[in-house]
Amino acid sequence: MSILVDGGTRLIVQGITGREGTFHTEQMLTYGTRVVAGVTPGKGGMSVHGVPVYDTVREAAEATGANASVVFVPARFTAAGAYEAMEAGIPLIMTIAEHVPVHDMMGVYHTARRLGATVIGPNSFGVISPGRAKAGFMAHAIFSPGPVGILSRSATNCYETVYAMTRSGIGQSTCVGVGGDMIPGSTFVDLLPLLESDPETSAVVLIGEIGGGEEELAARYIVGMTKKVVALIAGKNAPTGRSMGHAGAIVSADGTGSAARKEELLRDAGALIAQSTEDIPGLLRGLGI
Amino acid sequence: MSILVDGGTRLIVQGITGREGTFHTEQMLTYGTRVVAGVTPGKGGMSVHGVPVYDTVREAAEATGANASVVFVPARFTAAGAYEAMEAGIPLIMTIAEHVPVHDMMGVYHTARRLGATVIGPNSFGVISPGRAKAGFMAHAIFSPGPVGILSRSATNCYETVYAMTRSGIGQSTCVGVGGDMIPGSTFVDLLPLLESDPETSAVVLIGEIGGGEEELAARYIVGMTKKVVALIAGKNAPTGRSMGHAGAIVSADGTGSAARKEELLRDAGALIAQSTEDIPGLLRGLGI
Amino acid sequence: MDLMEYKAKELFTACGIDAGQGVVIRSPAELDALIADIPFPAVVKAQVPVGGRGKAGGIAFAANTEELRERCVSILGMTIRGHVVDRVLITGRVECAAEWYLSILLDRTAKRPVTIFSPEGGVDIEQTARTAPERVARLAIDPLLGVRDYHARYLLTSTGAHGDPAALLSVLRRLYDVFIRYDCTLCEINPLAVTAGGSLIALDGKITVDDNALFRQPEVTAYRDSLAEDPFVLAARSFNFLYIPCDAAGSVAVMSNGSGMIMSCIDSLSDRGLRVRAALDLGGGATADRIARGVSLLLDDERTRALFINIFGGITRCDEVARGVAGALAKRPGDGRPVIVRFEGTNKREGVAILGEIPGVRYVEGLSQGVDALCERRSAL
Amino acid sequence: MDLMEYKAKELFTACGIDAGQGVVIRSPAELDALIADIPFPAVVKAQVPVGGRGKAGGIAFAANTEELRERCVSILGMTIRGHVVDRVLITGRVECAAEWYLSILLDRTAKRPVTIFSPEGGVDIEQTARTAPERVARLAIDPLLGVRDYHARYLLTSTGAHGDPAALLSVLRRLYDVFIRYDCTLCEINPLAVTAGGSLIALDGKITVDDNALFRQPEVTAYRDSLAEDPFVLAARSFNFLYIPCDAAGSVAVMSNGSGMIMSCIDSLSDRGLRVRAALDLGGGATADRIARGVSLLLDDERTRALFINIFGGITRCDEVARGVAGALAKRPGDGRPVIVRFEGTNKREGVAILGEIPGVRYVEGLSQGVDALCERRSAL
Repeated sequence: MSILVDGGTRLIVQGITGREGTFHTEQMLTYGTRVVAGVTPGKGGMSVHGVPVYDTVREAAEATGANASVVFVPARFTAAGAYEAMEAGIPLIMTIAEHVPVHDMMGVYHTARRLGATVIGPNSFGVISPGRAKAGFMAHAIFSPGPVGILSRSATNCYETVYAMTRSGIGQSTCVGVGGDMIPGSTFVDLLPLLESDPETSAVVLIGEIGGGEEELAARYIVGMTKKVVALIAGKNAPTGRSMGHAGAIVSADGTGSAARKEELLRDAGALIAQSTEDIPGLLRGLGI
Repeated sequence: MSILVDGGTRLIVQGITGREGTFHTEQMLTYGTRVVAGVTPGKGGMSVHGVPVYDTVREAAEATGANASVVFVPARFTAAGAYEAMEAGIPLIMTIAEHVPVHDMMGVYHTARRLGATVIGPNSFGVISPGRAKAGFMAHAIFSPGPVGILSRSATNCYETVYAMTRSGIGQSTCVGVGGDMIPGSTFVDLLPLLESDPETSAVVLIGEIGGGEEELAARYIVGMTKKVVALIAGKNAPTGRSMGHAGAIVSADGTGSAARKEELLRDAGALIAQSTEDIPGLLRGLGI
Repeated sequence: MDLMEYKAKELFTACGIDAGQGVVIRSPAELDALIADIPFPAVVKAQVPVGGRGKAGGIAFAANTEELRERCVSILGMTIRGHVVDRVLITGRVECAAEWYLSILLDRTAKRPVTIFSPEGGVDIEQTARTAPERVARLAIDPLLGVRDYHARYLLTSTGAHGDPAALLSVLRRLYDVFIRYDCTLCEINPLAVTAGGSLIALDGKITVDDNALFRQPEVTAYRDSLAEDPFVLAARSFNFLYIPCDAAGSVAVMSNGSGMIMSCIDSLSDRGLRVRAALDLGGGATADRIARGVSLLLDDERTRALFINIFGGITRCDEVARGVAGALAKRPGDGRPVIVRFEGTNKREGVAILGEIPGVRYVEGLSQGVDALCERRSAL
Repeated sequence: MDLMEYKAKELFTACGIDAGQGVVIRSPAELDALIADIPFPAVVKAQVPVGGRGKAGGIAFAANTEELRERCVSILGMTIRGHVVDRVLITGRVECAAEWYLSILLDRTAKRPVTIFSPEGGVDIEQTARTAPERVARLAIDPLLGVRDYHARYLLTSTGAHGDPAALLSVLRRLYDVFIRYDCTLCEINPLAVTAGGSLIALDGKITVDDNALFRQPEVTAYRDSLAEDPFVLAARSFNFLYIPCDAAGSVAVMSNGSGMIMSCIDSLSDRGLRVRAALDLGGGATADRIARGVSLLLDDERTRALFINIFGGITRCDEVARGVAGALAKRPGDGRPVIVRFEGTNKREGVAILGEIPGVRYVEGLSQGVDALCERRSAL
């Protein structure tokens, strides 16, 4: 099964004629993803690596029956791209760019809920179900199919974890780049239920960070999960009150959002706490994975 | 059971210190409705017929646990009243005023769906579950408890129907003034499922009008209903293209929204078509009511 | 209410849409003062709130001043589908490379605005939708998101139109501004001219404004007040009644308290072959005084041959109704036209007693009895 | 970024909030030209982007010109919580009947703005929330509905505040305008003075603007560029790197490609007692040229005693990393400070080979091996 993307995914690439869009379209096609259409305003009628390009997402969707889109456009146009996909009825939208204004994402977040769309990211590598399909820019060579679902606010920490897991022979069902921004389109609690009910996922790795309250909310959900969770919280020693690049990673003065608090709540909820990405394969082995 | 309002309804009256608000608060209390709070800006601390008045709906709701509100304020303030109630988390809101601008209601309609509230009206007498509770200004003396649910776009045609039914010994489970405006907060298809699943409702009377497409949508739903429906469409001979007071009652040039089309679709869906309100008791009797 | 072309263009212009330049005159005498501003060749267009002006001869071209004067003389005073032309719009003629269609209207069923576009403008859009549906695009506008750039792109590419998406986007955004700012249920530009240089100009326009929003639309209200309207409509408006002219050849007037009831009355009368001239909606809770005003207003129309009053008294009390009827008729001794009254509800008994004292008034039980009573008098109607 | 009081007040004023009048000076010499505009008694306030100015002596009153000059001389140049005061705000003193607190901030968990109000302003709001929670109201603002009149009413009546709802509504609406227009994550007025006449004046203000939105906030960007900032931060910004000063007493610099990885590096180093001076985030897909710039930037800081480079090469290629390191060190012959490199991913083998040729560079497999390598050199750090 896996979640979000798989062999049934019919993907649109928004911004397909851009440098990143073109490169990663080829990468996604190579990986076996069914990229059915691209969108670039004014470039309708072209084709990129054999993928037909349309002027609008609506036309692309009407022509191809696409059911997902990955938005490879610069940060300042990312919200507009997400709105276009949502209004065209695309149910799953991956947003990639770093540095999307948080007010833009506030609008996207509430619109997605209103229109029933799932938005992943921004500041995300996308989503990959190893061996099946990927929608995003992740370096797919390190991923391997298997029983562990991963949700990560950090791309690099996810790569480290996946790399360590794959070397240890532990594969992944689906890895989702939740993104590290203050307001992601989907949060841990939005995605954990999908992994919980995915028959091919046996355990979950949750890679969080300081700042915000998403790990705290995740802890509440984890209490009722049947699947075991291994969690890592990055940023324990980050300077307080300073941006760590992910706008989200700001430790508030009073300790909410702190690594200690997040770890405590996750531990109390039954999750195993990793101190570094290198610990994760061992902890998963301990769970019988 | 009945639907929407009953003995468990804890009602707020917005605009309780106005002439209409005060009068109908007394009427509702007399009818046995649990009016738990009133709201008028600047009048917090007063009481009206023993009902405490608050400055805001949020305070009224926090203090009394209210679960419904009836908005007795002029048309130009009706949307603001509905927004205040929705933001305070009130799940059921009756709006009464005639002549609410349709753009105001467009906003209220979509906000209600987003926030999970049910808005009834405007241009509505409200909702009454005879013998239990009423929220609105209907002349309650003509209503009687019984097995027939009524949804009506017109107050006067509903009164005529109820009067005829009551004289014939046929009572009502709940009567809802859907309102005759172009965009009502709730339409027939929003409310029919409630009557369909109400164990105390055995049949449904649907009083529609020319204009719009709500009767057409209702016809589609009625096909799958277990309960029989008697429908009346008013305005067969209304002048085309002219407002009949209900902004909604405009026959479009091409015949959509026409009485003939609505009757045809409803008949095909299995509804019995009444030619006048006076026919309705007889048709209900024919159904074994 | 439906705005005439010139008023629609004024609102377009206020929101930044190029609707050309023009002058409105109500009499040929006004031409002299304006003639210097009029570019030739000019177009003279009858201003009426209905379509079909062209076929009715309400649009004419003028190459020079003399022709212009002649056209104005012939068009002013013309009657087009029941509307007397009391003003014309004079504009310069625009050369265009293409004529598009663009509108935004309220989709009642979807409860949101919808925009309709076609590169085949200048003709009836419904006809284009039938003959070349692939040339007509229809797109819902999410009221919480408004107009977005991809809407304009979609309208163009999905209909195979050739044009600048940015130019269409600009007009669409502004038309949506008109739609929102003036509480419209319809804003239509047809044709939207595309000039050789790619500019877009609204050559004709139609706007319908929500009557319920006039309280916050002073500009539209002022326009309405400038119109020569049915004197009964005006009188009713001054008393805050809703007066609905129905069948100009009809002879029965109907008074009731709610539009649903009025529709039911008209339906019942029509089913029996009686023709309703006009209906008056009292609204809820009318007093004797207001009832009397309504009765007088309907009887002031000499072509009303009978009056049918049908009230379901919830808030309105039956004795007030009866007193109102009595008061109005007391001022019209010997009028002789039949007044049939039916009411139900609060204080009915007192009301019936009062009615019994008034000559020419007949009380009936129920709507169908009222219709029967009128049918008995059919020969006099 | 956090704006200083005077800049916050400028944005308040731009949106119609009364924030009083004031002048900003950077040196006492500027006083002469402005003295005529300054009302006495005056207040001199150090401008720093942190709280606690009052306790630190950064706020003083002046009854006359001489006192004012003295206060400016003593405050300018002061260091408050690590910030050198390079500008002061001089305002007239405002008499007030009450001091309220009002803010709008982004609630990350609810994903919407929230407004906080208290009639007990002028003090730390968190303290009021602890000692008198019934005097602090917190209300979510629905971003699709904005500020509504009942919000202001609720803030007042639910906290037992005495005041005009319309006046508070006006300030709240405008503060929300500031919040939206300037892409804020926090807009705070504390205290919001209530004058004897009931007017509301922002006596102090704090604004945090989303760094990611600076591209559309030219006014805020200009302000940022006026600040005396860490030269390494400025240099990194000019190359579009993110430079994060960490522990001023630290000696290890970290370079990586992603904030998550940077946090993990800092965590691993800190766990072993190593102190990180600064971190540099390359972002994705850095070329050899950019890598070299980053290395140079970190080594330009003489208090950096060792450099740890940790790259997970997905888009970034390992051979590019190695070439970048080689290029940077080639320009610093005999530098001698250890550079520990760990990378993983595309073209790793080629990268390792290149690194092998560079004196002073050590390649390690994995993050923890890198930390071990630094620990071995602990004595030199």
